[in-house]
Amino acid sequence: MTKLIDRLKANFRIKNVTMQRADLIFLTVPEKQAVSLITYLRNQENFSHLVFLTAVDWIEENKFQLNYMLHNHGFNFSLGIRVMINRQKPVMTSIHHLWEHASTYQRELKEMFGIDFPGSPEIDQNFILEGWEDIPPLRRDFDTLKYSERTYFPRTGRKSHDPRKFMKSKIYPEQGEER
Amino acid sequence: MVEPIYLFIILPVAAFLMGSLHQHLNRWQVFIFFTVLLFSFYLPIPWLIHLLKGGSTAQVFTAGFLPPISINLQIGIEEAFLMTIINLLGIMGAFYLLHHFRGTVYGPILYLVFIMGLNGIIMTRDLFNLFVFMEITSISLYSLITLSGSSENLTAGFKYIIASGIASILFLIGTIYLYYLTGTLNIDVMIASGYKIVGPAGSIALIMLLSAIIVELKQFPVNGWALDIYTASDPGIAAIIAGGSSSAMFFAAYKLLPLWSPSLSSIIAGIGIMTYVLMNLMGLKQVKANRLLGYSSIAQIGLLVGLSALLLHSTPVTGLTTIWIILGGLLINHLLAKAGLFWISGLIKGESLSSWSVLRKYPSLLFIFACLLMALAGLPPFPGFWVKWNIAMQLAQHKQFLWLGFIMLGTLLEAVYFFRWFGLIMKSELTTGIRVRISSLLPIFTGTFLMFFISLTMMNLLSGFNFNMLLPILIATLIFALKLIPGKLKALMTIFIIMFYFYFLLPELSGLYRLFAIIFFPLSALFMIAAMNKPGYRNGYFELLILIVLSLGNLLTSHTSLQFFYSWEVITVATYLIILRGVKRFDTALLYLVFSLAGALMILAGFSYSYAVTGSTFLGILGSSNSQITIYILLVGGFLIKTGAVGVHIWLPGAYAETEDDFSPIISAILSKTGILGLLLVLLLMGKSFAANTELNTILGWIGVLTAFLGALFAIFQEDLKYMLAYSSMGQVGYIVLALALYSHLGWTAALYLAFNHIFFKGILFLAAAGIIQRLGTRKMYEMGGLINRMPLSFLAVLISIIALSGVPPLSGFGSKWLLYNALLEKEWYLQAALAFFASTVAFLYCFRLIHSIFLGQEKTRFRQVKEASLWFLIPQYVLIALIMLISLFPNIIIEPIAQVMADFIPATLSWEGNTLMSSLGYWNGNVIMIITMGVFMIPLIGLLLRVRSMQKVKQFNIVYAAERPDKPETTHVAHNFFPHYQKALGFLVTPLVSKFWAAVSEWCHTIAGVLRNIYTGNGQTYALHIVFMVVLIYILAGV
Amino acid sequence: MLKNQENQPQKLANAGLPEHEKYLFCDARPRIRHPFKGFWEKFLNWARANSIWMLAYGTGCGAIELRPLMTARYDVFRYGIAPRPTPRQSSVIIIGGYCSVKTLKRIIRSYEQMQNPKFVLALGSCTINGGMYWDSYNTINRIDAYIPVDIYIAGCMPRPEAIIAGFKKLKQLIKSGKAEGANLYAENFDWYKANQKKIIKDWNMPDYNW
Amino acid sequence: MREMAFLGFALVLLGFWAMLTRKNILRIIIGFTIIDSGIHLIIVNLGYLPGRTAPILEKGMRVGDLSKHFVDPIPSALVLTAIVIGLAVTALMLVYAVRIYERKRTLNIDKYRELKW
Amino acid sequence: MLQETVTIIAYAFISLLVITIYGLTLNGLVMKIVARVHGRFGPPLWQPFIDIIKNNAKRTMIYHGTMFFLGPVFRIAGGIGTYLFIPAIHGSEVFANFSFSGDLLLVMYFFFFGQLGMALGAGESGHPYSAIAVSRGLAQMTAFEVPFALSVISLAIQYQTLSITGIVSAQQGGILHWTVFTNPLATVAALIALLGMNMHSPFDIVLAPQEIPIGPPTEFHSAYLGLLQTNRAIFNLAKLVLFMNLYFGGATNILILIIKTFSIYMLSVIVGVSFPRFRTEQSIRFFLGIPTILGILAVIFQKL
Repeated sequence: MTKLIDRLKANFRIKNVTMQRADLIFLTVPEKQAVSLITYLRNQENFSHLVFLTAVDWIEENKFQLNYMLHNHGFNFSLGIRVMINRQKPVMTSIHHLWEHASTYQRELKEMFGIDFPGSPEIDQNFILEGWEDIPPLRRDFDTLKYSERTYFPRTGRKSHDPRKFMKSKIYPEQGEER
Repeated sequence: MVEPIYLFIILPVAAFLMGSLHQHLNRWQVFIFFTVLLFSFYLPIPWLIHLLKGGSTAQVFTAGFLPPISINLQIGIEEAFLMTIINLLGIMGAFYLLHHFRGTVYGPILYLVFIMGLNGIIMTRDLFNLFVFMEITSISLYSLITLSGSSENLTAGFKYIIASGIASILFLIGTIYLYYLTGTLNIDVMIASGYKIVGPAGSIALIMLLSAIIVELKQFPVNGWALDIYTASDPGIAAIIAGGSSSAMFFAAYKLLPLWSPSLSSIIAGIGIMTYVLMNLMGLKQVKANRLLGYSSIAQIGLLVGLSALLLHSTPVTGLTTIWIILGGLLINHLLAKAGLFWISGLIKGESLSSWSVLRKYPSLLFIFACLLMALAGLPPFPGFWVKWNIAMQLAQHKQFLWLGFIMLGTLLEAVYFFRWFGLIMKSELTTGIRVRISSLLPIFTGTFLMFFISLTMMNLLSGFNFNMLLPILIATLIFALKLIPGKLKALMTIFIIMFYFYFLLPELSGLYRLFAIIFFPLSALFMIAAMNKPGYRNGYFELLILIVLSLGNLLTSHTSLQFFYSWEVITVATYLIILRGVKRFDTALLYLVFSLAGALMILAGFSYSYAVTGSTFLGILGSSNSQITIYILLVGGFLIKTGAVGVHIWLPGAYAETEDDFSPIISAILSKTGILGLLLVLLLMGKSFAANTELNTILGWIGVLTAFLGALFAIFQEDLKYMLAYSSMGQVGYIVLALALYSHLGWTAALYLAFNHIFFKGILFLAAAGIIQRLGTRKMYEMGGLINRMPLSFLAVLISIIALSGVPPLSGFGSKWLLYNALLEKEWYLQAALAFFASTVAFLYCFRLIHSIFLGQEKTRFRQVKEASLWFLIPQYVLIALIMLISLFPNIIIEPIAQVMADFIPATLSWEGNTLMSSLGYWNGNVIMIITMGVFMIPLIGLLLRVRSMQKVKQFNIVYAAERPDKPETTHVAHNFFPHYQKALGFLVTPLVSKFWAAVSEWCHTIAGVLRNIYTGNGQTYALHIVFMVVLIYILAGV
Repeated sequence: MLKNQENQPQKLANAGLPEHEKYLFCDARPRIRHPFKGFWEKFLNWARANSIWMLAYGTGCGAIELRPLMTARYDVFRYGIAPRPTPRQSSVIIIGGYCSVKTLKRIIRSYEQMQNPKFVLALGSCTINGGMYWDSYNTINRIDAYIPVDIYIAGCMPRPEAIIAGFKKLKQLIKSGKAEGANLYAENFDWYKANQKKIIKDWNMPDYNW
Repeated sequence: MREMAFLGFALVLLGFWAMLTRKNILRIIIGFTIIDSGIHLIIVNLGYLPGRTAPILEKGMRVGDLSKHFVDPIPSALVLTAIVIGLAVTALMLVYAVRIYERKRTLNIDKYRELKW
Repeated sequence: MLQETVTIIAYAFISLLVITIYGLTLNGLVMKIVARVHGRFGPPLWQPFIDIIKNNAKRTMIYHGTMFFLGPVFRIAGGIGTYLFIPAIHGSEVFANFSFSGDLLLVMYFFFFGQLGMALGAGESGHPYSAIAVSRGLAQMTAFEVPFALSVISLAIQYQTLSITGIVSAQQGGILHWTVFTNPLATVAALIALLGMNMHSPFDIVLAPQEIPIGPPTEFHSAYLGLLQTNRAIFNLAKLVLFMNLYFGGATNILILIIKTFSIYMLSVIVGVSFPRFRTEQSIRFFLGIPTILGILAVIFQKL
């Protein structure tokens, strides 16, 4: 696999190569080179399977991290590609032309993070949230509790427990509240 | 009486004068030209009158000697007749050519010489003189052709010269050897001394002569040059060639007929009839109008030649009238019609068939054109029809069935390309190129009028004048003349006329005929109410309808098979025209016509065979004991085509569905019953001992039940409303055929009861469809939906009629089913009964689909504003509903008369006990069933009505849904491809094998024609080679 | 007994629908249907209680607990309870656990399409107060703000036994004539609608799904 | 005189050969005239009876004997007519040839095939 | 005359009442039996009655239009009508119903009356599933009518009558006179057709609750559904009585009627609980296959 990484390094500006497991490597690639790298992997290196496409909100760095997980069934090997994009204007090139189902992930990202993928099919349609009007809910600056309290009708008198402690106190009351 | 010899003096003298003095004559030239032509026209007339009065044939001897030294001319009745006609054509042609001759002096001169030559060919009795006259006509024709002087013209003329030159060489050699053998040139003497024509020299001489004649007659395959002439020369000239020259040449051949040995004679017959068939076949591929006319001309002459050889030589026909009617009639028919067509072609600028569509702008010309086509196709009321009838009768009488078959095939092919042409004219894009001149129109109109007149004479000769037979045409023409009456008034007039005719007709009819009269007249008058709905003049529609309906009456009153067949063909043609009016593409109408004509030809064959066996055309005896199977097959086959039985049904859906919406009920409900009438008549007239026992009835029954089944099966897969109804009609008529085939009292009662029922419900359905289509502007059912709220009255009508159709009690449909199954079981046709039952359940499918797709389900947004169907459509529907309700409640009022009528023919097995109908197997009380059904319906209904206060009326999208609400009505309405599973399970049964088969037949016909016509390479030398080959072939065939 | 209906506007605005679709939906208000009085109503209630057809519509994770009800082990059929595939014919809808906004829309549709009298059985703590999703951006906290609930069954998830117990309680309510959720809904229709519309932003359906 | 008849036939066949094989229409016309000549020979030959003279009335001939002295006059008459007709036809053909040549600038008969089928 | 008419109608009402009660009980019984087969207790025997009461006790109803309203009425009229045209008990005046007004053909065609009305009602509801189910139901119906029709024809040959009373009286006089023994092929063909008619599994794709909620009655509820359920009992029993009359010697008293109809019904119940579902085209092919051949053979054997 190191050979693969070497080959990739020859052509792409690859950073932060981390070997997660024996069959899983993560690497980071600049936004500009991401799609060409994925295309290369798909066409030349037989990474025929897009396992998922997700995002991470690095609000402190003002970045979104996109994770493309590709899988090579021949070697049973997965490759995670991290792409850092701007958080203020989150736009990324769509890869729905490589895998049709990528458009579904992209719709989800659009809805949940507000990352736009111009040209992706039905990108502007509702995915799960019908008629969502607030900021995308999976961004870290979205306060879900406040939203919930504001929007729904919280039943008063609700008590929250730490499940672990609570169950322990219920099941082993003799041990007392603490430990 | 003027001596005919003057013809040969005055014409050349006038020609000479005009030629030499043309600078001085100026305007007088035209005067002289026409005076001379008038003279030549006048000359034979006193002779004709004289001879018709019984005068003797006159001989004119030139130079005072008797033959063989001198030349003699003969003017007998045939000559006088033909000369009159040809000279008349000469005048008309001259009139037409007037503008063509303007500026040239040679034209009229050559024309006069040409006319003289034609007269000479007709009159001369001298072989060499015949040659001379032939050359005279040829040379004048060569010159006439060059007058317009285009390069096509010249090359065509050159080919003509080559062929004609070879012909004259052959003629000359033949003549001289005949002279050598017989010592005379006089035809009569030669014929009398025919025993001298022996040995190789004799037969070769005859073959040469014959070949020359065949070339001159333009028979297959030595006619490539003739086609070019027809194509290239000026239409006026072509008309004269087709009409005059060919006729004269035919007469020359006719004169020489007794000369041939029997084997040669049959070769002539063969060549003639083959020419007829093959030319018509090759005509299929033609796209140029003039060339097509050329093909047709040659074919007609071929028919004449073949028939003359067949009728006069091998099997001499007794009765001059018949020969007159066949040969004379055919000749006149061809001469006038073809000349007329060529003349019309001169008016039209374009070459192709479709460029004639400009005629649409001139209805009178179009009318003439249609008349001429019909005349050529042998359809009534033109001379061709009587000829066709007589040909069939005569050939059958002489057992020439093979030839008869070929001739019928040719007729059918001819009808195909002519009516395809007509359809093309009616339906292709309107062109503009036409030049109309009075001088051109006059001969055209005169010719057509003449044809009518002659047809009338022939009608008189043949069947005795029967005013009734003419009445429909007269009335229709009369109404046609009243052009500016608005459509509604015309519709009203039509209804009145139909009812009047019915009023006068009814007392004359009895029994069965009366029942059919009730089907034909009041019910079609009822359907006519729907026609009031359409605005505008609708020229032609009502006229044709009157023609159809009144002819239906004539069908019932006809006593001879000729009268029957006449009315039958009138109905066919009128229906074709009316379908053509309505359809968007002409091929549906053409398909109808072709199949109907084929059916009519089968009927004709059946009648003629019957005539051959019994010697009578009286409708009352059909065939004798040993011929009945053939007659049965022919007649039943013919009528089955009309009913649209499976295998020959492909014309039906298109014709029923594509025609105008208010004609569909008439054609499907009423006109389909003509086939039933025919079948019933056949079964009745064949004689009980045969018809009741023949195994063929079983086959007929199977055809009927298969039609019922497949009709229903086809219907359920239709997306088009009218196509579905059309296939449904096919299926329902299949039941009637099945019931008829039973040949039992119960069966026939069932058949007529079914027939009445079918008229009622199919009338309603088609009328309702018409109303819906008018409002919606679409015929696709899946585009409709939810119309129950917009058109409740139509919905109710359709509901009632589909209940009646599917045979669900308590409505009248069940009665018909009950009668049918009882009859089937009584006759022990068990498997048929099972299949019929299956078919009726399948019918249930399309019934539901019909009402669901249109009226139930989701209403479409674009049809929210539609209104209830027009009142004019609803009135007849509700009258019919009242009738259905009446006969559902009291079935006896209709079953009883039918059963009584049928009891005249077959002992009754149906009995009554009060209102209960008893058959040998079961019983049925329509009245009580109706009451009980009403009762059990009312009780829950009242129960439900009590809850009505707690009900909320909701809108169309208030249906059960949770996940996604309906998007739009178009996607929520389930209607398209409504029975996909049926398609999967039984779809293989509806593979259009029959359509494919007929398409292949058509394809092969065209392919063969395409291959065959390659012999006409356009090279004059090839044509010369053809002649050589033909001579050799005749030599081999003659077996010398 | 309940508010007079004449004062309310008879027609609903159906403002959520585009203009060209309004004609496709009924715009009548739901009305209060008064029960009969006396023995007759008792008899009818008995029948209603003994023939409970539940809408077979799994709205949440709790739907998995409904399946065992029909098996041989629990056999709710013996209480006259049967699943029914269409809301038109059902008399009880079971809210099977946590309820997102998206699901709520479907629940409202299904509930409104059922016929009076109709009952609601809510399963699990999520329906009561949001349960473990109490702070989720997309899970509503209490279902009774949107449709009238007859019985809550607590638990995460309640076992089939608990559900049967709930059904028994429901039966008692029905028999005693207290399960008038449908009329409650009609009476407080505007309140319920306002609550529903507050969270369902793309209200692309009629105000009352008949 | 049988030779004359054979010659006639030979001419006819020769003419036919020319008509059927030559492409130049002038040659075809010539072929046609050759056939004509052949036929004339045949006709004359048929009427010829050995030992008789031409059917021309001279002084001193008795009408009754005419048929014994003369050859059959009819073929001769026919030949005369046929020659005239043949001449006319030939003339016409040549006219055609000229005018076709004017239009098409070719005498090859294969080129005259705009009309076919 | 009047008295006679009143008597006949009164008898018909009695007959109808008895058969309705029996029919509903039979449904309950079958549910019970199915439950026992599953190892459950199952609903009480009278559950169908409660269901009907409950459905009629619904306070609100909606209607989509006239035909929607009339659909269930048509349906139950079809059911009642079919039953009333069949003589239920041989020799009984009360249970002779209106069989004097028509023969077997009438009954066979009256089957369609209810189907048509129901189909129309379902159609007007505008629900796509209703239309799909109707399409399936009608298609399946056409198929199973074929073996049934053949079987009836075979009977008509055998007994030379189409009168049901006539067929029943011809079977009197011992168990071996029953059609099931004298004409087994026809019986088998018809019984297979009965499976389709009863729309039990494997021929229940029409209802297919999991796929197209419940088929034609998707939109029907409250009192409509009450009517439909009542009809289900009556129509079901009408078919059973017909089959009993045609193939199993009829009944001379109510007890025999109950026993025989129950046994016939059990056949389709047993088949129903033990077979999975056919797709529509499969069931069409099935009915047009072996059962039809059996029917044809039955006809041929009778004709010989």
